[in-house]
Amino acid sequence: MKPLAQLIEAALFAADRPLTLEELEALDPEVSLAEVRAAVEQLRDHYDLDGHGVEVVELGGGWQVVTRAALAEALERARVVQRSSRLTAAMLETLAVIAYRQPVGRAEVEEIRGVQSSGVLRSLQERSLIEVVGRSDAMGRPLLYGTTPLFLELLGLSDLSGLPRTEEFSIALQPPAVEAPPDDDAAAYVEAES
Amino acid sequence: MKPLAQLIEAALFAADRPLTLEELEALDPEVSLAEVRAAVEQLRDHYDLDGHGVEVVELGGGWQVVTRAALAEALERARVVQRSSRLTAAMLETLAVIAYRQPVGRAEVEEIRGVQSSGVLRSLQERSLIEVVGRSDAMGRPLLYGTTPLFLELLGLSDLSGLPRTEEFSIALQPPAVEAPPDDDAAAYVEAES
Amino acid sequence: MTFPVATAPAFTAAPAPVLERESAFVVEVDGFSGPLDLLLHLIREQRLEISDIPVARIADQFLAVIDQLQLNQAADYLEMASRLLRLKIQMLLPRPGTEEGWEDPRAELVRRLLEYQQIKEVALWMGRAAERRGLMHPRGYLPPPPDLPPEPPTLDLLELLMAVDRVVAGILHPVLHSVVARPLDVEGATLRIETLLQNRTELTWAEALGPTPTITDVLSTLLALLELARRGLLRVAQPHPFTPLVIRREATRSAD
Repeated sequence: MKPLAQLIEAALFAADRPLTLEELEALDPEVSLAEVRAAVEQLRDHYDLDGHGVEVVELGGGWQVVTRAALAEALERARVVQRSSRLTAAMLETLAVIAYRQPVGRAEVEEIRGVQSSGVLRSLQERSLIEVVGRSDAMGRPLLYGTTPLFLELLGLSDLSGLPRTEEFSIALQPPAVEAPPDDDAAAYVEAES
Repeated sequence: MKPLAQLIEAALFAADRPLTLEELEALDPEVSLAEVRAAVEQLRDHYDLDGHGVEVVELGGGWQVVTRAALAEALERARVVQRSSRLTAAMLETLAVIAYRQPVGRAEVEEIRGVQSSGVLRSLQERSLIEVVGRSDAMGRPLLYGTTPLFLELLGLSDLSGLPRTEEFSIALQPPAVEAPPDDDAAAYVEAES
Repeated sequence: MTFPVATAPAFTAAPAPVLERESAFVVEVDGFSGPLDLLLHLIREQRLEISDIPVARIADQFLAVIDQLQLNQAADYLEMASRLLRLKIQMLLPRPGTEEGWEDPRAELVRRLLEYQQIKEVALWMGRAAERRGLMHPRGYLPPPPDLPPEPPTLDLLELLMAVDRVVAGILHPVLHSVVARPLDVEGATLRIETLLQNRTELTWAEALGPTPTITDVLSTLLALLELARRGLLRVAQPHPFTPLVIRREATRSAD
């Protein structure tokens, strides 16, 4: 494969978007648009003639490398193209807040996490890990979220009381009505109380 | 190119992570692991012999297609890809301690680095370079950290044995079982922490 | 931030001013990942042996640098500084007659520095490996996945607890205090007082509180009393200073 075709292959592979011939031209200050076009075609022919599993296609003025349509079924079967089953860090954090403080509204989740969380809440709902369990009495009657049976099932718990409560949990993750949290301030508080 | 190599090429192009031989085996119910391995190697050799702009590498326990390092400069210049952000010295040091001493708790990391490390541990977790792998039996049951497959991927290693050999290093990098330096300061530190 | 530190030997007499005047090289504290890093830097710059550190001189140089640190960075550096000063004093103490019985007070520091040096070497190696690896780019554009529902999620307890730790670590302190949730039960207290006052005309504060009151009971009762008093249903009086409160039913309006 010629150096320019090699460079174009790498570019089409690594780019996060289809690339125009002008963008490909920027790869090498010494080449012309015509040379770039010829090299793209060389790459396309090479893929076709050598029986590669990918091909070069032009879509709306941009070039990209895609997997051959005939192979789609096998790829789906092997689940290499599906969305990951792993939860992202943001999802896990949001789930943690909801698990321990449910029922809880978006505003409270966002206050505890310190970031906007509506997208994450939607993803968790899509994955059936949380659901709307009611509405708060607060202004605007916001939705309240809780965890689903699937959540318990994935953790192998029969009910929410099986969630561990480690000593270092701060008050923020204590469910509102439970016994006093074990940090110093709270301990002082409890003493004063009794 | 043989049909299996073609299929594997398509899969490696379509996945957003390195794929294990087992995952690749699922592409075709009729092939054996040995055949998959042979086809991966065939694909790798084909890329090398034909002078492709991409190559097949073994990373983090799986196989991945990546662009050739020699082309990086041209790709960055044409703004096809962005240079990945560098890890800070604090992150690299912390990763070094964890990579060699895992599973390891925060107190030990801080003892060796001589500096408070909770922030950098959090950053490394957020980047999925380390993860919690358990809890210590020590007082307070502190979390223990280990490195992730992404860590290997980041360094271009297929497994931890690719790290520089530990025999050449002093005690700090040996797994703790060898000799625990029971010095007073460290003991006092652990007590204070829990 | 940059700080001047001397390369030249600066022995104990008035070290700091000497350091500033000479300013033969400049130390950027922001560039150090901790006190051991700074210490190692001072040792290397002056081509000293780790195993035989001139503690007095290094301690003074170290102090000169951290003197200008911002407070939020300083804790770990200050701890190291005090350790160095302690060592400096220990080195000045007379040694026992024989060299054999003498244990070098620097041994622990030397061990840590050697350990740390190894860490730095590995970190450097890792940084280079990551950089080499960073030149190889993975697939950038992934076609949108087929329009299927996402894979059934995986989740385990450890992951969740890890997330809990991250959440807890990220919480700002003021938030911690705003969520001490111990709802006041004013309605309950009102009901209790009203019930008591149906059969009697007078109560003491202690009777109104009930047995073993908690602080929320106290607050709830106080609020209930104030509310009932406001509505004219009872009168709260304290006959003399420091005597118990007396709660009296308002005869005129008690019957609705």
